[in-house]
Amino acid sequence: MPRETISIPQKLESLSVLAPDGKLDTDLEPHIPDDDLRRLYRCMLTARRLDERCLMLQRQGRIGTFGPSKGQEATPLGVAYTLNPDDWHVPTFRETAGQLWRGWPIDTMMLFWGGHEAGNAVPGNVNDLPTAVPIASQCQYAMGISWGLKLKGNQQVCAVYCGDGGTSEGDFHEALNLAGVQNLPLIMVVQNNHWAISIPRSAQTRSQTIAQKAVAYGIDGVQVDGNDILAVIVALREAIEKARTGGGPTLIEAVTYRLSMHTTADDPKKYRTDEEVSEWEPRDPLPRFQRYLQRKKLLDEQLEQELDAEIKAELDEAVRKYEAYKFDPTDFFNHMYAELTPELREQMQELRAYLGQIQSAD
Amino acid sequence: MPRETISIPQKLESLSVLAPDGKLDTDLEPHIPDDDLRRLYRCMLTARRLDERCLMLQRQGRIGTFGPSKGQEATPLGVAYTLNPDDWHVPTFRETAGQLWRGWPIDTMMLFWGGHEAGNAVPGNVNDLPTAVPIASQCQYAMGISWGLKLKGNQQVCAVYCGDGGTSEGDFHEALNLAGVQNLPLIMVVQNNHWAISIPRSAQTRSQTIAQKAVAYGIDGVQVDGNDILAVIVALREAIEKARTGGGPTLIEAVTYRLSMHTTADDPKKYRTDEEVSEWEPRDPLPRFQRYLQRKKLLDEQLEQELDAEIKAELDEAVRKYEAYKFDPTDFFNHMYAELTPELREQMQELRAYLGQIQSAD
Amino acid sequence: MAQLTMVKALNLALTELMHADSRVLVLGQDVGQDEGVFRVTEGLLQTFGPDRCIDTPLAEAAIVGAGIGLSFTGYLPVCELQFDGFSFQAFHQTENHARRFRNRTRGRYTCPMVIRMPYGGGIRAIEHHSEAPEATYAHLAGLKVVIPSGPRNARALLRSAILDPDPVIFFEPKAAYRAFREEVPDEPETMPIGKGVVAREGRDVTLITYGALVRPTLEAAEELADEHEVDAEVLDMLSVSPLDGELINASVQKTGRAVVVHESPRHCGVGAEIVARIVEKSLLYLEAPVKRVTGFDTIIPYFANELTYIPSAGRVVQATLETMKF
Amino acid sequence: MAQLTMVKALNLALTELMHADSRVLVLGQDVGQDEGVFRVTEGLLQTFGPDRCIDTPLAEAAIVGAGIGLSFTGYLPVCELQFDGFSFQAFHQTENHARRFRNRTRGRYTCPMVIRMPYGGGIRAIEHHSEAPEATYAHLAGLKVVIPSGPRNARALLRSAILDPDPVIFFEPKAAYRAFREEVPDEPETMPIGKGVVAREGRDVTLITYGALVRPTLEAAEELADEHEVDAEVLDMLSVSPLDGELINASVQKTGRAVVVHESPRHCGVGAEIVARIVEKSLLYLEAPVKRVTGFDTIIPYFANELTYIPSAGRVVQATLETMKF
Ligand SMILES: Cc1ncc(C[n+]2csc(CCOP(=O)(O)OP(=O)(O)O)c2C)c(N)n1
Ligand SMILES: Cc1ncc(C[n+]2csc(CCOP(=O)(O)OP(=O)(O)O)c2C)c(N)n1
Ligand SMILES: [Mg+2]
Ligand SMILES: [Mg+2]
Repeated sequence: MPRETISIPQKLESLSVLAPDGKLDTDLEPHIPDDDLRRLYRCMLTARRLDERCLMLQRQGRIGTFGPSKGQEATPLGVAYTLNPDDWHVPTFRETAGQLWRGWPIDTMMLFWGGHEAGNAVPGNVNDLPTAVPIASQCQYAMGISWGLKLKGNQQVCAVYCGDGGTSEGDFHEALNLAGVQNLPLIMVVQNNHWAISIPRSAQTRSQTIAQKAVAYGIDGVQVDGNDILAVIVALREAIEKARTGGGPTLIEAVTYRLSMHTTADDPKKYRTDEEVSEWEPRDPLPRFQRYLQRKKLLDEQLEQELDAEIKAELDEAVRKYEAYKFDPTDFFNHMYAELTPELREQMQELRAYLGQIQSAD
Repeated sequence: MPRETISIPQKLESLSVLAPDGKLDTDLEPHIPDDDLRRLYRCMLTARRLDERCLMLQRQGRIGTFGPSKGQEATPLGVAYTLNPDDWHVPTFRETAGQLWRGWPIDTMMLFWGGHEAGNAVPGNVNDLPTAVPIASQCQYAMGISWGLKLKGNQQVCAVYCGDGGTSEGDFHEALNLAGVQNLPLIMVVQNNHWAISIPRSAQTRSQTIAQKAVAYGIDGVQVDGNDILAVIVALREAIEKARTGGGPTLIEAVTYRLSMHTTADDPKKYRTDEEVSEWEPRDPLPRFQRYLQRKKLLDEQLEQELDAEIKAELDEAVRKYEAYKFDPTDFFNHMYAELTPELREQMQELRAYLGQIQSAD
Repeated sequence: MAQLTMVKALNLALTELMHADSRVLVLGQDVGQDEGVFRVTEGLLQTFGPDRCIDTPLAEAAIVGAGIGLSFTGYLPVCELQFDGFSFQAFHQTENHARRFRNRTRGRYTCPMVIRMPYGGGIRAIEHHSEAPEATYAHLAGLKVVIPSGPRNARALLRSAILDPDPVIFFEPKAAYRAFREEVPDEPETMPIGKGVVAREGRDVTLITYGALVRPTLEAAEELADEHEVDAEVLDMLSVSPLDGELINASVQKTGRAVVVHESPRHCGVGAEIVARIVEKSLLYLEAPVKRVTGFDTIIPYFANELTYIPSAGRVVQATLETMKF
Repeated sequence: MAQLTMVKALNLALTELMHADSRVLVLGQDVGQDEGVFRVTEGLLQTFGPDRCIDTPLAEAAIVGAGIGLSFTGYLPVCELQFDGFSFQAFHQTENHARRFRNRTRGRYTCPMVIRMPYGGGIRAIEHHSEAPEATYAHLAGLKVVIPSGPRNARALLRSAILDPDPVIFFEPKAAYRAFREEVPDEPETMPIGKGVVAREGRDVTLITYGALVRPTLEAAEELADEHEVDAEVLDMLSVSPLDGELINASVQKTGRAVVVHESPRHCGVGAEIVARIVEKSLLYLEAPVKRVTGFDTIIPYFANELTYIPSAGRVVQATLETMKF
């Protein structure tokens, strides 16, 4: 037949487990030990409270511009939960909940928003990358990491995040294409939160889903309810299992919503309606997961109060540590190369002389 | 159903009209006036002979490195034939046949391979871009051109070419994504000739077809036999019609084969078998189109001989003109800005002084 | 006459020209509904509609590439890149094409486009939001590279840049966006691209700078005059390609001493080019080495420490006194 | 001892280190079956297999990005970019990440990678195949930028670059790839990155250059000696970042005169930095302005005319004589 329809062999599916209304698909419900469920809830709650605290600190001028992740806690938390510590976790900049699960100290995260390189201090026991600022650029080094993991036999996998806006960048395309060709253990998690600053998802790309972009690379694509941590865990477990057994990369679109501003420098009222936001509030992952635990009798009033108190104390302590942080203003010269170059030594001396002089001046 | 398959609404099809064995799909056969068929054949033949002549000139050191397009004449010729002169034709570097149809003088094309900017002299009556060297980079300005055309009401469309290798570049992705979002009158013709220098199509991307990459952008994708000029014309007429009526972009994968070396600097024996090449020879677009015309009684021995003689004369004349080309070695300063900057004027004088001196010296 | 910040002055220049010339388009990320993350495109979508003030997907190379193609079809595109640190995502389109098409086609196709971007540090932003890559662009023949220092010249230079028949990289010093206001005349102004100005006349030493550092350099000049009896001339280059060598050498031949000030790294920076120009034309006038007060050859520190890196009036004073003592 | 071309010498360096250190990988377009378009990777696929000599799709940013990620997992990647003119497609990965990760993570993650590319003009290639972007990379703190001039130092410097704990941009002068052979010792050699060498001793003037222009500069020096009684010292910088300022100033303090020679454009080029370094440390020794014999501030002409653009021995002689007469 000289005119034929081309059919796509790869898996391309959408997935949800725990509906916003609490309806649960018990066939798909992942097995998670009760204790893990409690720890996951605690982590999600901590991420939310940390978000609120950072907004306050920013308003008080105690940190700089801050990018909240309110409403997007379920996806990175679900991802981080399914990874092993020695798997690689490559965030962009809205994966606070995942980083907390991976063991990032809260004060370290505050140091990042406070304008200190120390905010990138990766905990020693995990293979995490720090926040990536240039959109989608992290896809490329995550691809490279997963390449290294493949060369070592796929014992570990690499999960990387990107936003819906990030899918428009060349880096997203090049990285996934190479991951496909080389059959790399890479899990690309696109947090489709429907906005890239003021650009709505619909103006970012004409494809009906982000998941279907997998077709361009001949790999599997899954669209998952990103506010449904159970669905995220199911999707990740399948993708990770596949990657570990040499099945290659998966593109996962986590459908979620940025409930807060893009950053504290942003005013969402300029480009989106309150109605839209309130439509999404009922799908907030936190109360949804909370109700799930309540139904399982893993949460009660008292436990919630204890949690709140603990988390508040943790945050207070983190702020104290963050604000007690001291640094040598000329230390930055020491980290450009393994060894200071002659030029840098000279420039460092030049700066130290000047700083010494103005100190002695006043 | 919490686990659903995602279906793709866009058109994704493959198309062929005139099979290698001469079998013709008369339902799909496009209407082309006899005189056009003759002119098309003449142009295809000229492209082939020009290719052969340039290889000879290169071996004799009369031009520099040359990139043949032997075996790929049908696609650009079919594209150029379906475009209006005021439509935009944006080649990469294997579209000789299309450029000839658009009216590019043969000696101009020789000037390009001979190392002269004059080789980019676009004929006055067409909206053509010159050869693009950085792979896939042309996709971006072609997208911009089609954007301008949309702003002017889609009276004109823009056809741009890219290779199978080029589809791996970020530029290909960004351009098609934006064209989709903005619904631009852009026709992206990927000449899938199965090789990117030594990299086979299979190592370039894991997707089964290039056409299916359209799914990533929510636009139509068509895979056409690129050695079947009739199929190319059918596919282009549909895509152009759609674009002119505001239907937006189409991705067309033209399946073809590079019968010759990548460039005269390349040795294909290093990476592909003669068997593979000989498998493709029967699908050569030139004899295929020749037989089509013969069956239509539009070609006979005598006409063929006349054609050969005419084309040879044209090529001889072009070589003469090319080799008679003279230029001012300091002229290049004049084309950096609308006006010479003070620095450039100084540097130009510096160079002229030096050239004058060495001339008087010998 | 109105008292405007640089942001408002730039917005005025865009609004004026979009009214006057329908070929002028603005495109970039968040330039429409959001009016630009710094609000430079305020009101443009409302006034000129979505065909002339265009929000793009998140793809810098596509923004610049689109600008090139739009140029070919007769438009005067003004591309906004959201931050200097992300202009590198489009670097190949700028280097491979925007700067080359006039030469490549001997003028058949040209790129009368402007690539605007917020420039430099000092606004307490995260990594990649405080770069100063002017030398990187100035080294690319075929581009012009403009860096205004205040509201009035920003408005005039942006107009000149948009009307310029060649591609212009237009760096907008973030630290000067809202730091101060200036009288801006009601009538549109232009300024010649490639010419600097004397920001302060002086006899003893020439301080050569541009962008946001013009103000601290002027402060330094005042301190030098008040406390050290040094009468410094301050040059505001306004453009680093073309670079106004005549202005520089005329001043240095008068003063015999020079200090170059910029926030970008020193190695292979614009400061080096300025020194080379001085040596080529004014060696025999030089009474002291030309000092470079610049950013250091490091990544600019995260913002808690960025002011240690960006040259200050104090560092300029110190370097100038050393130059005087030499 | 073997007589090798630079291509063979580079291939030797790669082969030696891939044998010695299993962390070394080579990746790029056509580096495998095709053995590189210039054959620098000859035999590597056959000897080390497709896991260590890896053909990639056509995507420069992915090649560099992959190199960064491979570094994090313990490899020493050698990325080949097919031509300097296409390194800009990867420029954002180099600028945003390769050069920054050590600083960003205070050493937790580093990029001990090499980005190799054919460099410069003179081989009658089409547009974008003859660029000389060393200043563009030298301006980026965190990178080292190396440019060998001959087979022996190419082999030694490539070894040093691969073993270097930081990212190195390794420019291979195309014009020197096969132009001549040199004795290359059997034992692997390294050379310190950031140090230049005296290619010819002289008393009267210092000619400072690197890459493919070392040979024409040496020819110029011979002509100056034979026909003009000028005894020129020739410095081969070998690396433009770090730049060996000590070597430059020691020589200029001896000769009192200098001419800088490079094929890249003049404006904001490495030559300007060299002049600035001389002025900072040796002003009082200078008996004449430092001349810059460089590529012009244009696109390099298409190859029929490229030799008009690339500095020749003749242009060096002329400039040196003017410098001597000053
Ligand atoms: C290469 C690049 N361009 C522009 C920016 C400025 N910027 C920061 S976040 C952002 C929007 C990102 O949208 P998306 O990828 O959807 O992530 P989200 O903010 O929604 O989490 C932009 C444009 C950037 N950081 N990097
Ligand atoms: C950005 C860029 N990278 C590398 C090259 C070198 N190069 C020239 S042609 C080519 C292969 C192109 O393959 P494809 O896109 O399939 O086109 P084809 O040569 O098959 O027509 C390469 C790698 C280039 N010209 N531009
Ligand atoms: Mg988003
Ligand atoms: Mg191909």
